[in-house]
Amino acid sequence: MKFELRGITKRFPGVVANDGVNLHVSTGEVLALIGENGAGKSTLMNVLYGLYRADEGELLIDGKPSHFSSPADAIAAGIGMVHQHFMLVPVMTVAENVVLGVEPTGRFGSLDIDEARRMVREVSDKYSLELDPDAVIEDLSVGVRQRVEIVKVLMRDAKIVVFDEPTAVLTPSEILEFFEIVRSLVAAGRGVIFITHKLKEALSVADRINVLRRGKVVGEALPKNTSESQIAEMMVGRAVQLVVDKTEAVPRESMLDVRNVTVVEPDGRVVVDDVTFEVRVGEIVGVAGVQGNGQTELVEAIAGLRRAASGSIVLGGRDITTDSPRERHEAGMAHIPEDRQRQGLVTDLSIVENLVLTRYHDSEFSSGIRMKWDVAKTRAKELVAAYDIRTTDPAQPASTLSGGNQQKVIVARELSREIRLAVAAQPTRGIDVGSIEYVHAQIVKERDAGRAVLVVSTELDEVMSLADRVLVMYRGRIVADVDPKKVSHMDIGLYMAGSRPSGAVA
Amino acid sequence: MNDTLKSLRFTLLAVVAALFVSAFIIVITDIEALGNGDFGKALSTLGTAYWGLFKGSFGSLRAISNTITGATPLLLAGLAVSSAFKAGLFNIGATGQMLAGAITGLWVGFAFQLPPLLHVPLALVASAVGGAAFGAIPGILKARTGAHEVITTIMLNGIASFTVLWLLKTELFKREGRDDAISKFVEDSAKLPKLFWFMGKRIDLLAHTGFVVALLATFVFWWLLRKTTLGFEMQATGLNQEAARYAGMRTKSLMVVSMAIAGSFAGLAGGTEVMGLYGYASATVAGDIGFDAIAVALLGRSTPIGTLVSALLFGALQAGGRQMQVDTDVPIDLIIVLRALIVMFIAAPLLVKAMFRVKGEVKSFGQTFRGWGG
Amino acid sequence: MTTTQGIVISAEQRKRARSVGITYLVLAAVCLLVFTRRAGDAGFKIGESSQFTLPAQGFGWALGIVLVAVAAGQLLRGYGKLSNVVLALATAAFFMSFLAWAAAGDSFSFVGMLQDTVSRSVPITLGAIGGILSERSGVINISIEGMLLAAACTSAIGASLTNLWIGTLVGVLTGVALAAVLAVMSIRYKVDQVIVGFAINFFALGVTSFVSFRVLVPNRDTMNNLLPVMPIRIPLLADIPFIGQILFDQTIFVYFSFVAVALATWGLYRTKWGLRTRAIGEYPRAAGTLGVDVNKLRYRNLLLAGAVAGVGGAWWPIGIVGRFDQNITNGRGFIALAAVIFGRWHPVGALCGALVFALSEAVRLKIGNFDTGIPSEFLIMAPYVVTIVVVAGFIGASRAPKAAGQVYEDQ
Amino acid sequence: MLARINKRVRHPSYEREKHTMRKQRGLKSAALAIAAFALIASACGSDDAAEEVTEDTEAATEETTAPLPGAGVLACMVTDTGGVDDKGFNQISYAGMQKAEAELGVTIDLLESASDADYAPNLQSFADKGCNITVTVGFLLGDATKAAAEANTGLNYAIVDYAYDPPVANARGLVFATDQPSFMAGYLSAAMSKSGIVGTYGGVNIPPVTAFMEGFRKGVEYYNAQKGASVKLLGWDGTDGTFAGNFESLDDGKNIAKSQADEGADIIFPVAGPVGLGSAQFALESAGKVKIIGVDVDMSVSNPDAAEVYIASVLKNIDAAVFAAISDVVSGSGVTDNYVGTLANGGVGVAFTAVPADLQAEVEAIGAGIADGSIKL
Repeated sequence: MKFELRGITKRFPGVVANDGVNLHVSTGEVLALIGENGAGKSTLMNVLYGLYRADEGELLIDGKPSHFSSPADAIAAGIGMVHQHFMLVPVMTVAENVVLGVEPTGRFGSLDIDEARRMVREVSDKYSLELDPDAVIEDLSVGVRQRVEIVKVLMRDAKIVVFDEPTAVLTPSEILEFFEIVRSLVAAGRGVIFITHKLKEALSVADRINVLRRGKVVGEALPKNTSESQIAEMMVGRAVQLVVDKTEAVPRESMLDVRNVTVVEPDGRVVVDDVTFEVRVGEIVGVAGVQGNGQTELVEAIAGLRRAASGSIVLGGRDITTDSPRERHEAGMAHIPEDRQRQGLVTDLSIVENLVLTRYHDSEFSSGIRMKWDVAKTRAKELVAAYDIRTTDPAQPASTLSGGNQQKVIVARELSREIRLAVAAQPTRGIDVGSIEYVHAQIVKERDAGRAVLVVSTELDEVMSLADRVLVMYRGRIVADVDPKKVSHMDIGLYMAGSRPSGAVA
Repeated sequence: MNDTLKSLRFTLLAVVAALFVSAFIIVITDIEALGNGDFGKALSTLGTAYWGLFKGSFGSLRAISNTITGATPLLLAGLAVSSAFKAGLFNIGATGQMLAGAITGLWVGFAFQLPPLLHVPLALVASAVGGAAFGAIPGILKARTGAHEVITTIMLNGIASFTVLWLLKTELFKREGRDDAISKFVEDSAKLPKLFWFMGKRIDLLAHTGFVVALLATFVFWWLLRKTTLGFEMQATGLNQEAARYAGMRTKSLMVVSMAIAGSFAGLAGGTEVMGLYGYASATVAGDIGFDAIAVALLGRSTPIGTLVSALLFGALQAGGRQMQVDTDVPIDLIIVLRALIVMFIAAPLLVKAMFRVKGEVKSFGQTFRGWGG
Repeated sequence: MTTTQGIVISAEQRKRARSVGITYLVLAAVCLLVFTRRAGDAGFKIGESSQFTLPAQGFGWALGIVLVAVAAGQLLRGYGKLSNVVLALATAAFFMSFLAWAAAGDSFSFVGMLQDTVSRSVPITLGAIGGILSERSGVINISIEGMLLAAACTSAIGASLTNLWIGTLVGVLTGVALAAVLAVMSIRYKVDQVIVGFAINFFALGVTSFVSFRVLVPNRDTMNNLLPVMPIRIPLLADIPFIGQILFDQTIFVYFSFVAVALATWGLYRTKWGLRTRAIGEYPRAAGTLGVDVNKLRYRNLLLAGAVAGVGGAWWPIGIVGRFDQNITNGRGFIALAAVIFGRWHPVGALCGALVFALSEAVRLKIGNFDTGIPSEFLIMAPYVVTIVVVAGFIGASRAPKAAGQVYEDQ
Repeated sequence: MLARINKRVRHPSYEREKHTMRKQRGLKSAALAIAAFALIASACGSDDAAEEVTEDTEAATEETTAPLPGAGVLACMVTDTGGVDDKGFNQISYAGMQKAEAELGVTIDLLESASDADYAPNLQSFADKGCNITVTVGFLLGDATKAAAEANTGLNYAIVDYAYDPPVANARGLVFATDQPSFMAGYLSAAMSKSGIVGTYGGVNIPPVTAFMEGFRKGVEYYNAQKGASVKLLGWDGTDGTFAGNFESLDDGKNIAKSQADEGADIIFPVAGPVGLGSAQFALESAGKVKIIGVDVDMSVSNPDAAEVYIASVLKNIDAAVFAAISDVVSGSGVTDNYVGTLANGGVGVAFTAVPADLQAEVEAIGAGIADGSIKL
């Protein structure tokens, strides 16, 4: 089967997301579609999947023009899609999620859940995906959830499988496993479209690579005769730096001292288990780990959003274990939360308001009761300029900004004051390359200005290139404390997966 | 065409659509006339009814006074709903809070002998405090146990109205010489002056300075939202509770404070009715105002100006509905229908657009209540 | 270096355990200080001629002491998995002690009280199922009250003009029509669901009052006059002592509400339709990307919800009183909404909520016969207080269908 | 809606659907309608234009009837929030108005109140219209009616269920000693009960309701004292008892009746307006086991579908009192004093429906005793 898109154009109010895109893929091959965040990859795939209707262009299956007006049509035509944000209902089981839409039924339309379980087992055994059909999605790790998505697609007998940023949340070893799955799919006669912004992955798994920039296909390459930097340049439109530019760290006195901290969920699960570490002035400590291994909770405990069940947290000599988030903030802690839109911003409020969201009570911005909005506005203008936040008017709601610019708002707010410790969780998740560079540079600048920095990220590359020291978390514990220059990605990956590289000393 | 004009046009079209549907209801329920095939008669009833609606709301000084009188408690109670909406809370309990404020204001109104300059403000403060205390209860329940305010406020309304009924029969509140569930009068010194006092003996002009209190409250609400740290915290919490918590705001205390503020507005609504309109309290003093206030707030999109305008519109409908009743035999219940339709059409610009074949982009009404949370 | 992810008792659990313990102490105090104040045996009639008696004072003392012990156990070591069972038993015993106190030296029909409870729960249950069906599909349904009221009005007219079956059908169609308004406005025109819901409530209240005044009052004999259905004794089952009388000697509406609860539960959790419905209420995009037509299913479910609520509305004229009157539903639709939340969007939970509310209504009417010194106004409030206490004390924050209230954009 | 749970705190009531009522209003509207276009045409006229036209057309309507003493007299009524179709005191009062229209030839007009805030404006509308007498209904209108009377000394007022102390020169309070006939009903019920248990309940715990219940209780006690019996009363103990909490939920009435019947009551006296109709429905379904005492009017007449369940009704002749007040205005004798309806003046009474003759005589004798003061309540 050959699947082809011709001259696809999709416009949103004020943006042309896809501009005359042409591409094709056949069964038995892997096409990598690579581009920055915002280049229009996901829009294109949603057009392909019948979720969006293209304004112009056509879609051909084996040369015949076709038309998808809903995902049902796409599914029927043999297209399957694993979305970047998993399309799984968290409160339902694996089997329920997998059969949704193609439910096996018994008498009176009753759901044959045994049959559903059997189907899940069958497919997951065939591709050795190891799924428990009765597990509830919200209890599963991200990697397992992705396998559920893959089973969903396979169950519908997709000829062409689209993966939208599938590796963003996986560990290096899981990524390798994932590549295995992709290869086995191709071997089984399916075609794969693999959407990513990670060059290495595209190069290692794809048969062909298409590069998308600003809604247009700007080039096609074959992995065997292209280099990483060539593709990168195509992607960004200029030469980019792939490493973080920083000098050797000169750590000084301890700023953050976390001692034997344990965090317990309301239902009694221990999510952070007796964690001890310190962050010194002038160093960036990175916390690596697969999502869901306690990093989130650890950060929340440090930021005061959760109470540690035991242990102590000391900031610059002051015990802040029981302090409120605001007291910690006032003691000089900056916090860039992991979920920009849910935790970092109130997107319906203006950029000005978001820039003072954590600082409105400072005497600079309020007199205790009254807000000094004129001061806030002036300050916002300065920050918009200083942090290169792309907006026409800071009075606009933050929701009008792109992801990268939203993140800059948070960075500007948190780092533009006298701080002693910066805690950044997933500081570059889902933002474009330009913004990533910018945010990294800001973090290094903070370090060099004599602050302690704690960076938590599930992107191993990010932690390895940014941090001066890397801690690896696994099941709520810190299982490694290493110098990123002295260990390989693969070794850290092993720590993240709960095992130990051979010859390593714990 | 600029935005204001466009939204004004939509509002007008929505009102027209509502009047049209109500007209249909008036005509088809005129069974007798239709039975006689007297379609013209049914239509003329309609003309008289709508003319009365206008005449009774804006046709004379008295009509305007009646509109203001009706709008006063609607505005204050509307602010109670709007302010809670702003903080992400759905306050169905304005009725109960009004009753609480009516009772505390009433008590200060009759239990003390003070000069008016002291007595009136004191009684107003008392009603605000009474409403605030009662309003805080669902806030506390939600903050401490997670009990949803939609349930607790509905239940508290029932609790308030029967508590008031019981209180009115106690020696403390009962009017001497009467067995009825009706309270003592407040002292003259605690009565709110009439709004049109300068018109001398016109006792038909019922509008009282409670309207001024309501306007001030609207201003306070605006000031709170726009100028204060508390208002900023309320809005941030209302729009994104998690982000507010991450920003170090004490979202649970804010729930309580927001509900108390909402309650104080509703309490003032009860207090001004007692001190400005009735001079006493009965178990029905809050009527359906707390409920209508939800429509006022929804219509006004919870903004200070919007709440003011929709309270005036509802006050006008109430006053006009009375005149309509004087002029025809169309029952005053029609006003409830008309209100429902206006709310519906104003909230559905897409529908109005389709009905009147208006071209161009429509700004959606936006969302007031973000699911059940939890 | 192996790690184990352990389970310990969290601070929240400890806090909750402590507050449950304190609750036991409060209950014990009420038992000892209040329920021991009235002497005499309380007779609980459980059949035509059978009854059991509880010595009010003795029971109060005994239960008070037991509750102190239970509280001690709770505070010192807790009951683990049994804690909910213990709580349920303690609450039930406390309730019996309360009844014994109220009826000390007298007797009352316990079985009649429970029979009333079941009968009264019907419109609340059916309204709540209407609420669950729409909220499970992702549409907030504030308009249950309006649907009940409008259906009550039209089914009275329909049944008066024709027969009870057609009357019920008219009520069902009315519920469907209002649900269609909710559906079209919230799905097609993307109006805020709460606003539409409220508008429907106002509309139903206004129109039914208006119609009542302009049409029903002048044509009372022909248009608002019918004989409601009689209870149907189910053979054999109704002969079971106690239970039979409570559950199986009721009107068809009661049986329908049981069936509706069972069907809704089975449908939601055991069928293809239910799986899709829960999916579109929780995460519609997930279902949408799998080819489920989210908005179409929402339409269908809303209409179904309206139909069930329509039967609930028909209960007033056809199931119990034989006529319609202005505002006859008197806020029961809002109680149904509370039952939805109380029952955590589960039909059986909602039924329990409806029963708790109906039970407290039935109890307060019984208590009115005894000289307990509680003012009648406070007895009338009892169902509201009970609802608050149960929701705040036992339910707490509940997890709503995530997508309820959100517009689903097809494209 | 729940907000309305206690909105309609109104009075004991009954069931009487006047077919004529709609007709009269229909006639009026017909005339009105003819004028309506003219009215719209002259829309820019003064406020009063509409009212003048209205009056003219009403005058025109009257010309079709024979000249009666009340011709040219305008009698108006303002209801409380229950509305004129409340099957309660608003509706009975309106029946008195209609009687005056038919028999005295007065012109009548009506305004309903949707909330307490409507009372004063409605009274004002009628003052403007020059209503010779305005009848208001319910204690909640007491203060507003007094204010209107004092402001319009040339007009007359009457108010149902409220008495002015000190009296107001041009406003008559119409109150009723409902405990007197209720006493008779209590005696009657006690005598007729086979189970020895009777029940009563109210709509809301307010004096106009509890007066009936207290009279009933004393009647039962009187029977017990006289006959050495021990008939038990459910639902009212002299200070408190069972109340529906509203005047609207017929299903409450049915449930309360069932609840009391479960305790053995075989005669029930509901003092709760339409809620009582639910009790009658229960009695109907009980196949003769439970009987009902009607309230306000003869319920066996006004609720014919359930006529068989009523053994008697306690009468509160509001319509007659309203008629009398209008009649006094027509005759020019004015409405200075309060009116108290008693057994002695026929303002209250008992209608017997299914009572054995000897018992009826016995009860009537007790009534006579109350009327002449030989039996003290």
